[in-house]
Parts: sequence; structure tokens; C-alpha cells
Amino acid sequence: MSGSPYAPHTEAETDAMLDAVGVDSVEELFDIPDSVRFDGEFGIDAKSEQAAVAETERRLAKNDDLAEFLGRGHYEHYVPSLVDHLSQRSEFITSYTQYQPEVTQGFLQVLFEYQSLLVELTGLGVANCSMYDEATALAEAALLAKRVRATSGDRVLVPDYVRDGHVSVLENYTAGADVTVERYPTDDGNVDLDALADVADDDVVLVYAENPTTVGTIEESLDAVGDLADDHDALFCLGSDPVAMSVLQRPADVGADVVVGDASVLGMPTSYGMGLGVFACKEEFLRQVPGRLVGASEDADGTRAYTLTLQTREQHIRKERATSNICTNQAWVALRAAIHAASLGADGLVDLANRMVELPRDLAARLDDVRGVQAPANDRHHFREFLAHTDQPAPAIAADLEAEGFAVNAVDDHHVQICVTDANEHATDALVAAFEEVAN
Amino acid sequence: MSGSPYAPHTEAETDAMLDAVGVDSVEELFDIPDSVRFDGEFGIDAKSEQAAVAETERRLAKNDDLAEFLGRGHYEHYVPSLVDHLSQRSEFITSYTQYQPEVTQGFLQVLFEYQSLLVELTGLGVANCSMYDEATALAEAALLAKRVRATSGDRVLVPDYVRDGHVSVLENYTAGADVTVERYPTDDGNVDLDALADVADDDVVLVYAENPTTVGTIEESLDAVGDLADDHDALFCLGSDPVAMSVLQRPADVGADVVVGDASVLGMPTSYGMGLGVFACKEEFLRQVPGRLVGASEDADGTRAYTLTLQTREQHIRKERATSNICTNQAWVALRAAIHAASLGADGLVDLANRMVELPRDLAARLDDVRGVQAPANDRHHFREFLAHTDQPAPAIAADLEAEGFAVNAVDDHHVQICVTDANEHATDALVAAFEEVAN
Amino acid sequence: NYEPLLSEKDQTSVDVDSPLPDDLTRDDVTLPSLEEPELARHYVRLSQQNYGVDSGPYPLGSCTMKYNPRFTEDVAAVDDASVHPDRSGDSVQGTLQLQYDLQDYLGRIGGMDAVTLQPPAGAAGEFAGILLAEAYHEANGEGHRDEVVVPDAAHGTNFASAALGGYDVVEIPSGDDGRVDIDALEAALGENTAALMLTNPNTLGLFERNIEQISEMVHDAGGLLYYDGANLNALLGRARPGDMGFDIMHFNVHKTFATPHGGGGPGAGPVGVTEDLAEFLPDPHVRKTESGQYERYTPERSVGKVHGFEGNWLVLVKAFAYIDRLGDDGLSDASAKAVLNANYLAEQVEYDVPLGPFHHEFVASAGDQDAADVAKRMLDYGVHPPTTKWPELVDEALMTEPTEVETKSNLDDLADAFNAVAGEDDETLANAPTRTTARLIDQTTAARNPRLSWHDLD
Amino acid sequence: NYEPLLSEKDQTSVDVDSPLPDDLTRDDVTLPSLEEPELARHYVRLSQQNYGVDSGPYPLGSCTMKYNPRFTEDVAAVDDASVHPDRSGDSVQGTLQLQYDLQDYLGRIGGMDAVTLQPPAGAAGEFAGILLAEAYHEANGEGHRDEVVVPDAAHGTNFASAALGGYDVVEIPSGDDGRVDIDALEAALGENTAALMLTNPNTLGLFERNIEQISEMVHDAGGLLYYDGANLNALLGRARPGDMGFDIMHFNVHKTFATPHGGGGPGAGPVGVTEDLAEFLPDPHVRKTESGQYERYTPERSVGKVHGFEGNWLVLVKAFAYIDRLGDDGLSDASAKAVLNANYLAEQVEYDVPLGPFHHEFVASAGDQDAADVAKRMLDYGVHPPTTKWPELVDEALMTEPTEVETKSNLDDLADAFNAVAGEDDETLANAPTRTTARLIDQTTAARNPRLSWHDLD
Repeated sequence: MSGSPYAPHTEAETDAMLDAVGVDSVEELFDIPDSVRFDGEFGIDAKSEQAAVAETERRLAKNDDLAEFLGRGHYEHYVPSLVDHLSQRSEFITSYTQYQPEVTQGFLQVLFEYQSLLVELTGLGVANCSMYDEATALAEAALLAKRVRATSGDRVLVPDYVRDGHVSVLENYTAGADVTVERYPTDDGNVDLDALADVADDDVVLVYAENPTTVGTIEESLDAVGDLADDHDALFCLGSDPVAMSVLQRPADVGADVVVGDASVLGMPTSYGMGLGVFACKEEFLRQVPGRLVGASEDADGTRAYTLTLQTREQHIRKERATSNICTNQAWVALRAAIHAASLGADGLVDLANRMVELPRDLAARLDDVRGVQAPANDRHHFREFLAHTDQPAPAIAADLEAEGFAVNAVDDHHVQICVTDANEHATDALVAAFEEVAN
Repeated sequence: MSGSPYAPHTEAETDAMLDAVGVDSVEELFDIPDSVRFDGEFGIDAKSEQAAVAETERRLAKNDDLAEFLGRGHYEHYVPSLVDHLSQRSEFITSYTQYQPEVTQGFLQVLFEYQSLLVELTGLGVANCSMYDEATALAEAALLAKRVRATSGDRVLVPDYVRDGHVSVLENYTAGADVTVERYPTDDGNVDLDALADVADDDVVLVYAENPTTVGTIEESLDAVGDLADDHDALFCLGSDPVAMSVLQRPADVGADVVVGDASVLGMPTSYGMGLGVFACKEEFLRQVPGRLVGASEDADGTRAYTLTLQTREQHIRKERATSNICTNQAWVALRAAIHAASLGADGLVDLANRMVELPRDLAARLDDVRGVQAPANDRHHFREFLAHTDQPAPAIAADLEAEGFAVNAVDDHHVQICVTDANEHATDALVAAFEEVAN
Repeated sequence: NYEPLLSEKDQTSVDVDSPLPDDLTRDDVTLPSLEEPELARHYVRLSQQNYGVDSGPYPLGSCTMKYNPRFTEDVAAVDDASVHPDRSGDSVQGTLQLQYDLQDYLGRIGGMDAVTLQPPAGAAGEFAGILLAEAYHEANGEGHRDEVVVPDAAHGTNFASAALGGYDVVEIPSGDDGRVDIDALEAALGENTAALMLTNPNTLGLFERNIEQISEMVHDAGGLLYYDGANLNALLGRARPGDMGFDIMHFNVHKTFATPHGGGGPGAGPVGVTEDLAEFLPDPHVRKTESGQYERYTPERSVGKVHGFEGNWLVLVKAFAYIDRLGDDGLSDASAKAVLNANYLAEQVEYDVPLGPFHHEFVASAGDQDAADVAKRMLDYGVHPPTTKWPELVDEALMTEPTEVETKSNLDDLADAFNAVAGEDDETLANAPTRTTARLIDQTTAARNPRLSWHDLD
Repeated sequence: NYEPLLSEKDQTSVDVDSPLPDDLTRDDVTLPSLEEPELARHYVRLSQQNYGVDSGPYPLGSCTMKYNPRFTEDVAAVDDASVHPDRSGDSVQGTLQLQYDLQDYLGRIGGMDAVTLQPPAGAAGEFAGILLAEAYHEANGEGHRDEVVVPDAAHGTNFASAALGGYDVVEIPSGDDGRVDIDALEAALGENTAALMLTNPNTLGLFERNIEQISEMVHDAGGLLYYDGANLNALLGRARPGDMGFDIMHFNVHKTFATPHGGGGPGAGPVGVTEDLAEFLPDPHVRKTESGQYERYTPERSVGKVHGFEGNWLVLVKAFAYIDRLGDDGLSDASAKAVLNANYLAEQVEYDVPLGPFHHEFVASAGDQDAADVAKRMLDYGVHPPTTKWPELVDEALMTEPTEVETKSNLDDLADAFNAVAGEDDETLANAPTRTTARLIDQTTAARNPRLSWHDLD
């Protein structure tokens, strides 16, 4: 083989085209000074499709086959087969941003429906097409808060249960806007309202909380958090996801101004953290929303039609004054999430969410019966996951479990975090048995 | 869950429809005498999609993971990814026979292109859309011969290398037409011309031979077989496949009147023998062809268009006087084969076929170096596969190899048959090493 | 909209240069040789010119065009499903178990004692059934029975399959009520009767209420009763062929169990039989040993093979997964909704709908209109038309089977399409379709001047 | 052709009844609840209303809409690709090796010493690069540098990413030849310069011939040179940013390495740096130990994270597989044909095409016509139009990038579409498109009266 298998020119065609252009060889078209011409090699051998598939799969096959009980912001639910089959359709996957809405009504409508799903679940007026993931969505929320707040201010408060990595993203995105990110304490896996009240002042632009939290607890006083933020003219940003939101308190009802989160809990398998950033907010912030928005309009025949709208917020028009630098986003992941949500429907979503309350409750109770384990560590309701206290050092427990074929997260010296969903539920008996082996 | 997940009625809709029909319950619509009413249960539990997937996969996972060197009429080549992605498109896979050509031009054109591929490869004037597999295609060829032969006759001659199962199909299909199937001897894996001449007479309606043969040899005197058939006013039917035909002697050039074979060598993985029966013949037999034919025509605007044609040959019109009873065929497998062939193109097909000559030659030479093995057993050229003589009993060799992770075919007391293609080529080193272990 | 043939995009001639001696090879081969981007576009565009169940209603009577759940494609695509038929039984216990379990499921659903999965399509199942009947009679010293009785409204394959088996077909007319005419049957049955082939409900969607009497008559005459499973979607959980007295039946898994029709196939046509006929089943059959292993064996008086290997295996995997997902409740509900849909749609359609009561399908009459033209005009309304002009018992028949997958709203839309066409004049119909990829296609030229490959085109 | 919204087909309200206390739950949720058959049809129909690369030419300048080979989807779908980011390094050696090897491949292709895969898109890569530049200057005691220089023709993301990092953007005008104006650059550079962001070839498809001089000027001023990889498809195997003096670059794998654009994403924007900047790369990075194992580690002075986890991993798997398949020869040929295609098409187009010589794209001028109207009218010819009205250096710009995947015949057809529109009057253009799924869509109403969910519709 020589050349790209995806560049279809025959030699005769190449010659005819060179003739038309008026050069003898393609190389003449490269207007590159000799001094910066590359005359080396990458050293990558061309391969047949069969060999390329085998080479990639050979590498990946080195991963150990573990039953994963990992969560902490990246989750897996069973993805209906329909999601793969429909999202792989050429017209969806090989298209790009809908700059020409007249020939991209299909994707626009899907994104409009995805926005609608989030509007319904959050109770807020506006949802965009996607951010990269929860961490970057939170960062964009902080920047929006900084932009829209009536008075100046530079503090963003996040609870201590948030992943360090997410805080790092938040700090990186907001440093340029001179925002300071501070963590506030929690109490037994919920916001410590008194502690939060102590640190909150009028210099705060955004208060963040999660429901469920990164450690799996369900927050019980979110409206108080919202009130507290409101008292200081700060925005209240809630982190959640579309499955949780289908049963937990509606974000709008607890005073959330912005909702962020990761909607890749729908539509995606575990994918090493690949996300789908949710961004929804009150309608009053519409012109400050980051990212793409699809709106309904009409075409010249008066038929309903969809189009990207309010593009003057965006970088390709507003440049350095854009609401965000985002261009390529997670549209196809949003398509997958939308199909998954549609497959579940209202009943299916609620049923799934209810199981995410029951499964960790039941598994925690079983682990609590294991000598050397107390679970759940927090006296709260849980969603998908929970902390378990281990008498033995947690890192050793995690390592021993790994040797038995299970992945769990050791979050500190004596706590492991266990996430259980419909995707790994089948392995819970084996996990409990393994805990019996390693925990005491 | 209750009810079918693919029957979308809400209770309200069901009620409205019952009202419209004028009954109180669906059961009233079943006009079945009580005496034959079924009031039992099948005893099959309804399952979620996730559970149904798991249940089927759990069963299949009990298959041992062996490197297969099996052929004898069912082969595997690497199938380009494009074949899966395109053939799974809804519009193709969820459609049926093109009774309404105005809305099924897509599939009709694919089938027309598939027919064209076979016309090119066979050199014959007509190819149909598909039979089930090679065995049933051969049976249909015998029936066609019986119908078209100028004088009566009832003998069909097949070489002794044909699989017993294929002969059984042939006998079953032709018994109703009072045809007798007889085997004729071969010499070192090729037709024994003298022996064939001895048994041939004017009562023969069809002489069958294969190229390559079931034992992997390439026939060297096919034109003589064709002449011999011709001498007795019998049809000459050649068995082959689209990969082999792309380099071996063109069937038309050796006098073949009909070509049968299995085109699932393109487009399909190993699939427990699922096939794609090739049926091509001379144009003079057109009105006696079994199965569906797609023809070119024009629509009311004068644009080229395709349609099923000559349907008066078929069972839905001609009933007991049809050329065959076939209705549902292997159209989707033909689509896959067509895409695979198109992906290879002329060069790719010839290259693949040439490798199918080289791979068995090279592997046979390596096995011949193993103590206790003589390969190839036939002093012929080979395609994909060959017989190897083993000093130890062949069934024991096959069993020992299976224990080592390889599947080969023990065809008699001291011969194993080995098939090697681009799909299992990567395992040849290991196979040779395993032979070293078990053969002497 | 015309998508050129591959051959109109490229034709590349390659001189064959091979490791073989020249006299064993052809000279050259000429085929389109396009790179992947152009191929992807070719087939994507062609697919868009094709109507399937996922495009909209497909009420093609007798074909049971249901929704094909995609998860069955996934399980058929797992590596473990891809094994060679010559593998030892010990090394493919998974495949054998799936075969065994599907045999078992189908037996329970049909009320039959043993089931073979080998026939690769419904017609192949019919033919296998004919072979079984023949072997049975032969074994009983009744090899002289050379007639198969078939009602006039039966599927064309019934006639053709019986003829393929060497039988004389005795066609009997239907009664005025669209069902088997008992007198005609009586007259047709005799000492040469090998079998009666019957669809129930029949192609008019009518249940053969006299099935017990029919069964008794056929058996009294020494014949066997064969069930054509094409319409089994009407009966799931309500009645079983085995309980009605049928001795042999085939299943169309691509109809009843929603495996995709694939543009014409592949399907699969498993055949069930009563205990008496089990010893004749095709080779190999799968059984479970006392130790819980699964093994292939040759039934004692097997008819041999009807397919080179094991039939359309991957289709059978899909059927198993579908049955396993729906279970008793789902299968029963599928039939309930299929029957409800047919009856509801029959009510909404303004064409005359004679006979009844219907199960899964009904046959309307286009009356003064030409049913084929009606179908073409329905294409303009964006739906697939019913089967037309058959069965001939109904003038200008429109044989309509909506299946269980259509919503009430879809059925209302479909009825609107029927009714709109019912009100149109002959000229409009004759000029239809106008809104489709291709306009009305000239069938006469296609048949008179057959051009069956790109080699035949200018 | 209008496909109703899911909400127009069904809205089901469910009262939330949960194992949780009532005060922790919402009251109800209202969503469309349709069964699978209707959903399949909904999305199949919507897909058919969407133009993609597999539909035909998609010469959207700057977006590199190549064919996406499907085998990369298969490798991204294998179970082993689906692991959780919190897995121990020991247990995901396969993933780490693939990350390491892709870092290595990209480093070789870009001529960079170290590469992070974490940024989830091109703009995220730019922002990561800005963070790296800031950390570098900070570490060198040059934290006062607060300006990023960007040519006026640069992608909008360059400006926005610099601003997101807190930098003042210093925009410099292009020269008459469409390239960096050396004098303007000289004037813009100074002691506050943190970096110059440059695309090469630039958005007009022109190679910045003075790149060495530019590099020297920026570095002399104490700044860093940032390469926007959007146009890297023009240079594969011909020139490498690292060799031209760039310190930081991002790769758009969805452009250069053919991972699908997915209707707007996901992409991936790996960032390469020279050795001096490697210690600042995001956390974690992957390295190979002496024992041949792969491990994650935190670079010594890491900027931290730009994505919650490891970026768009499955996209990166596809990119690896694509690069591994093409190899040196394929990548080099891709650029050759991309450049040839752009130059050939530029010759065939009758619109004025100023400037040149071009690499992978060219910018034609619609002259007296409105470029946006030209684009709408091109839709009527069945092709996707170029990017319009940008860069503003060319009046009524038609920024055209055919990529290597188009055949000569496709380019000729595409040129015919351009040329047909070039000959049409303003009224025809203003009324276009007429042959598309939707006619011209009213943008003003959409923006003035935003209706952004089905809750906003009547």
C-alpha cells in the first residue's frame, strides 16, 4: 500500500489535476522554505485496516478485566442498543456544527430536544447544547456569575467533597478573571450550613453544591444553600445529572440559578472520563450563556425549523469578548444522551433513578455486615454510591480487592467509595464475598 | 414489565381502539373455539433488554476460544468495517422484498450490482439475487438441468470430494423430480477424467465439479469436463466462489453452463455455515432461473430505474409450476458481499485470491517439515486449504490440537484438512508449533 | 436523485498475475475500484432511497413487517456467535445450548414435540415438512400417497414446496366465508393424500374455526396436517398449532420473532413436529445429555439435510434473543396488539372490507379501482402499501397487516392515506407515484428486454 | 417532511414516587415516553434531514471535513476501551500504552518533545497552551507578560482562549499578501508579550513564509510561539511546527486525523510542547518506566487540569487507529492530495480567487454577490457550501477546503455548483434554498424571540 486509502485519486486523475493547476508535481504546491522543510520520517508504518484494528486492540487488551465499582463523577448505566445504532448513522456522526440549518434540521432538532430535556429536569429556562464535562461547565458557571453579578466580587465557594481535579479545572478557567476558588466544609456528607454562612460574604459571586454529591450523599438543605447565596447576591450553582434530577428536588425549586453536571451518565459507557457538560440557567442570563444554543424559528414556507441562535455570544463572531472560547463541543454525546433519555421515557428515568437510591442502600447494608466494614459512613440517603469505613487501611483493601478482580476507590486512609448501578449490579454478590476475604 | 416493549399502545389508546372496534377486550377479537384455546404458559420470563443480552451472551460464552483452521465450504476472510456499518443501516436491514420498486431503488440497485459482480466473475450472462447457500444452489442447478435438457434423463454426477451434507441436500431437492445423484471418482484431488468418461452417458443431465474443490485443490482439466458434459448434452455446473473466480479460470471459458457456490466468503464472518448461494447461468436458461432477478428499466420520467423482473417464474405467481419454491432469500447477505467486493475492488480481489494460493502453499511446506506430517497430500495447487497426511491417526491429532487451542478437520483416518486465510494467518506459527507437539 | 452505478463511477481492468500457472488462471477481471469515501457515500445514498420498517408503516399483508429491535443485532455480532459448523460439539457447547434452548422455546410456543432449526427460510421449512411427511408415509408403508392438498388462498410457496417434493398439488376452493370449504376438502382427501397444508388464521386473516373437524378428516384419510407459520403472529399465547391437531409446522422467525427481513432475507424457517415424526428430523439435531452437556446427533430415520450446514444461524440467534426478551407476557401482548391494530385499521378504512372477524390482517377490496394503482398512489402519501391483488378471493385485494408496532396515531394516518386514495380518480392513480425516488417504473420493458447486469447496459 | 418533536408525539407526566423522603424529591416529571419503534423512526427520519461528509462534498473551510473511516468506531467500541479514569495504573496498562503511543506519534508528527492528550477540543487545547505559556513565564519571573498577539485573520477561538486566560489580546492586521505583516508584528511585540498565536498555513491557506523571522522576533521579545493546529492537514510530512520554531501547538484530531465531527463534537485537542515546557503539562501525564511499564505522573510544575478527567478518550482512540493505519506514507499522501484538491478546485472556480499559492484551502470572493446567499444557493445544488464571510480580508469570502477525500469528478461537480451560482441573479440567491429539507430559515425571529425548548412553543 502506498498513499492514503482515503484519498481516492488515480494516477491519471492526479496527472490531469496537476496539469490543470500548471505544476509538474504536488510538491511544487507546498510553498514552504527549504530551511523548514521536513525531510525526515515519522517512523510509523502504514497498515491494512485489519492490522490497524489488531494493533489498537492488542494494546487495549492489556487492561485487566475488573468489575468496576468506581464513580465519583463518572458513571455507567446500561446503554440501550438503539443508542449505538442510531448515533452511528452516517448523517449524524459525519456532520459538523449546523452552520447551514437548512440541511441540518435533523441534528438541530435532536439538540433542541436535548435542551428541552434539561429544561424539564432543571426547571430552569435555558439549557445549552453542551459543554465538555461537569468540571468545565462549573468553570463556565463561575465565569458567568462573575459577568452577571451586579457588583464586583471574586470569590467562588465550593464544598470540600468536590474532586481535586474538578477544582483544578475551575481554578484554571477562572484565574484569568481574577476569581479565587475556596472550599467550604461539609458535615457528614452534606453542606455544613453554619460553616458556609461563616465564610460567605458579599464578595462571593457563586456558591456551588452538588446533589447527589461526589461522595454519593443526597443533600438535605439545598434551599437553605440557595437562600444563603441569594442573601449575598451570589449565584447558586447546583451540580447534578439527568438521572438524579428525575427524582431529586428540582433544581429550580431549591433556588438554583445555574445547573451544571455530566449528562454522559446517559448514552455513554464508561469512557475514561469522557463527559457531556450540562449547562442550564435562568432565562435572565440568556445572553451570557456560554456555548451553542438551538432555537425554534420558521422557514420561508412558514414551517417550524430550528437554527443555532444568539451566535453573537460566540467566539467566531465576538472573538475575545465571547462568553466562552468553546467551539467544538460534545454534540454527538448529547445526541446519545437524548436517545437514551427518550428510550427510558419519564417512567423509565424515574425507575432508574429510584434504583440508584435502592442499590447503594442495599449494598451498604450488606457490606455493613462484613467484619471490619461500616457502611455507609455517612448517615445520609445515597445515590449510586457511598463511602464505607474500613478498619484495615483503605489503600490495602483496594489493592486486595483489585487482586480479586474488583476496582474500588480508596478515598482516604480508612474509607473506600463504592458505586453501584444497573451496570455492575450483577457483580455485587461477588464483591461482598471479596470484602469478606479482605476486610478483616 | 408487562406486554411487548415493541407494541406501543398506552392503555388509553387501547381503550379508544377497542371502542372503535366495538368490543370490550382484545380477547374478544380472537375468533378461536374454546376447545383449541391455549390456556397454558410457555414458561418464558420476560426480561429487560440488558438481561436478554446477558442471557444470550452467557450461553454463547460457553464456546471454547479456538483458532479455527476449518474450511470445507465455509470460509472466513477479514470483513472491512464498512460492511457492518453500511449493512446495518435501517433502510436496508428493515426492508423486505422490493415489491414496490419506486420506494426501494436503493436495495434494487445494490442487488443489480451484486448480479453484475457475478456476471463479471463467471463470464455467464445471468446471475440471480441469491439462493440460500451452495448446497441448495447446486440442487437448483440440477433441477434447472432437468427442466431445460432437450431429452429426458435423470442422472446427476458429482465428484467424490463433495461434502456428504451437500449431496444430501442435492438428493432431497431432486428426488421429487426423479433424479438420481451419483458420485464419480477423483484422482489426487482432481476429477478423474477417464473414470468420469466411463460413467457418463446420455442419461446424465448435469455434471458437477468444483474449483477450488472442497479439499482445496485447483482443478487442472475443467475444459475437458465441460467437453465431456457437452458430448452427452448434459449441463456442466461448476462450484466456486467470488474470491476464487477472480483469479482461477473463468467459468465461461471452461464451458460452464451454470455456476453455483457460496458468496458469503465475502461480507460474512464465520457464521456456523450461514451462506449466500451463487446462481449464475447462460442467458439461454434465463426463463428457467430460480429465485429473484433484478433488471434495469426506466421510470415515467425516463430515468434509469431498477425492478424485480421476470417474476412469472416465481412461486407467488406461478405456484406449483414455479422454477423454485424460494421466496425469502439471502438478500442482505448479498448486500454485504457486494459492499465487501466493492471495498476490495478489482485489485483487492485479485490480491486476496493470490494470497489464498500462497498461504496454503507456505503452510503446507512448513507442516511437511514436521515429523509425522506430509503436506500437502495432493500434488496439486491449492486454494485456501489442503489435506495433510498424518502418521498418527487423524482424529487423535485433531483432538490433541483442540486441546492446544486449534480446530482442524480430521477427514479420514490419516488426513487432516487445514484451511488458512487472512483471517487466521496470524495463528499459523502457533499451529505449526502445536503440530510439532502432537504429530509424532 | 439518480445515484450512478458503481460501474458508472469506475471500471478498472486488472491483468491477473498470480502464483499459479497461466493456464489455470483467467486473463483479467474488470470491476469498479473506488476508495472508501466514495463507497460510503454510494451506499448511504442508496439506503436513503429505500423504505423500511424504520421509515414508517409497512402493512404488507402476510409479511409481518414488525419493528426489529437492534439489541438482537448486537448479540448476533459477538465473537462467540461466529464459529465454524465443523467445530466439535465439545468445543461449541454455547452454540449447541442456544440451539437446544431455541428448539425448546419454539416447541413450547407451537405446541410441538421437536423442532429443527435447519431450514433457512419459510419455504425451506415447508419443503422440509414435505420431506418429513414423505419419510413418515414411506416408513409406514404408505409411500403411494402422492397428493398434497392446498387451499386456493394459500401462499404460493405451499404449492411450490409440495411440487418440489414431487407431489401432485390438489387445490381446493375456499368457501364463501373465506375459509376451508369442508365439502371440497372431503372431496379432495383420499387414499393418496399425503398432507393438507394450511395457514391459520388464513391469508384473509380468518381463523379456520373448523380446524378440529379438518384435522379429524385429514387424519382419518391417513394424511398429515401441515401448518404454515406465516401468520403465527396472530395466535401467540392464544392457540398452538400442535393443540389444533397439526403434525408439522414451520415458523417464520423473521415474521413472528422480528428478525429483520433484510431486503428479502435471510430469514429462518424452523420446523416443529409431533413425537411421531421426530425420528425423521434433519441431520444433525441437538439434544441434551443426562450429564447436562449438549450434543449433535443424527435422528434415527433422518431425512438428511435441507441446508449445507446449520441454516441461517445468526438469524436464529436474533430470534432467540427476541423471544427471551419478550417472554410469555410480551409474546402474548404482541399478538393482542397485532390483532387489535388490524381490526382497528379495518374499521377506519373506507374501502369495502368483506368477511371477518379478522385476526392479524384484513383484506379490503379496492372495488372499481385497480389495487396495484392504489398501492402506487399510497406511496405518494409516504407509506408502504399493502399486498395487492391477492388472495384472489377478494376483488382487487388490499391485504393489510399493520402488526403490533403501529400506534393508534400511525394507524389513523395510514387510514387517511387509504381513504384519500379511495376518493381519487383513475387518472391520478395511473400517474402515481409522483413523490417517490423513482416515478412509476416500466415493468414491461424490464421483462421484454431483460438487462440484468451492468454488462447489459449501453 | 416536518418530523414532529418528541413532545408533539407524547408527553407523559409521572408522579415521582421514590424510596426517598418526599421533601428530598420533586413532585413529577413530564417527558415524551415512546416505545422503541417510534423512536427508531424519529431518529432515522431526523438523520435523513442531516447533511454529513457521507452525503457529499463538505468543503467547509478551516473545518477539514474528511471522510471518517468506520473501523475507528469499532476499536473505540471494544470493551477494553471502556475503563473508568479512577482505575489504578497497573490495571489499565493497555489504556496507558495507547495514551503513551499517541503522545509519541503526535510528538513525531508535530516535531514536539512532549504532548498532553487532555484538552477535549481545539479551543481547549489553545487554552491549555495559554496556561502553559503563563506558567512558563511565571516560572521565569516574567509574570508581568500580559499580552497575546493574534493576527486579524486568526480563528475566533484564538482571541477567546487568550482572553479566557486573562490576557489582553493584541490584534495585528495582515499584510496585503494575506500573511503576517512583519512591521505590525514588530510594533505589537514587546516586554509584555507572552505569546504570538499563529495558524500556518493561515486561514487563507497561505504559508507564512517568514516563519523563521517571525519566530526569531517573538523569541527575541521574550515571547512564546503558539501553533494553532487547525490547518495541520496541509503540512503532514512536509513541515513540522516544532521545526519552524513553535514552542506550543495543539492538534485537532477531528480535523487532521479524521475522527468524526459528530454534529459539533466531540473532538480532542492534544497539546505539544518543547522540552522547556514539558514540566508544566497538565496532570496526569503518561510515561514509560525503565521496566517497560506505563505510569501516570504529575509533571513537576504542572498547570493542573483542563478537563475533569482525561479528555475525550474515545476520540483519541480513534485518532490513534487512524494514524496507525495511514503511517508515514498515508499521512504524507493525505496532505499532498488535500493541497492538490484545493489548488485544482481554485482553478476551476470562476469566482475571483485572490492571493495564493494555496495549501489545503483557498478563499474565493463572491464579489458583488452576498457570500451568505451564495452558500444558501449552493445548498440547492446538493453540496455543502464553504465557510462564508470570513476571513474578512477577502470581500464576501468563500473559504473552501475540499480535503483529500474528494475525487476529481466530485471537484468538477463542486466547481459546477460554484459556477452555476456565480451566474445567477440576486433574487434567485435571496430566495434560496428551495430544494432543501427546510427553506431559508428566519434567523432574526429566532434571536429576537428565543424559543429554546419545547416548553417555549405554543
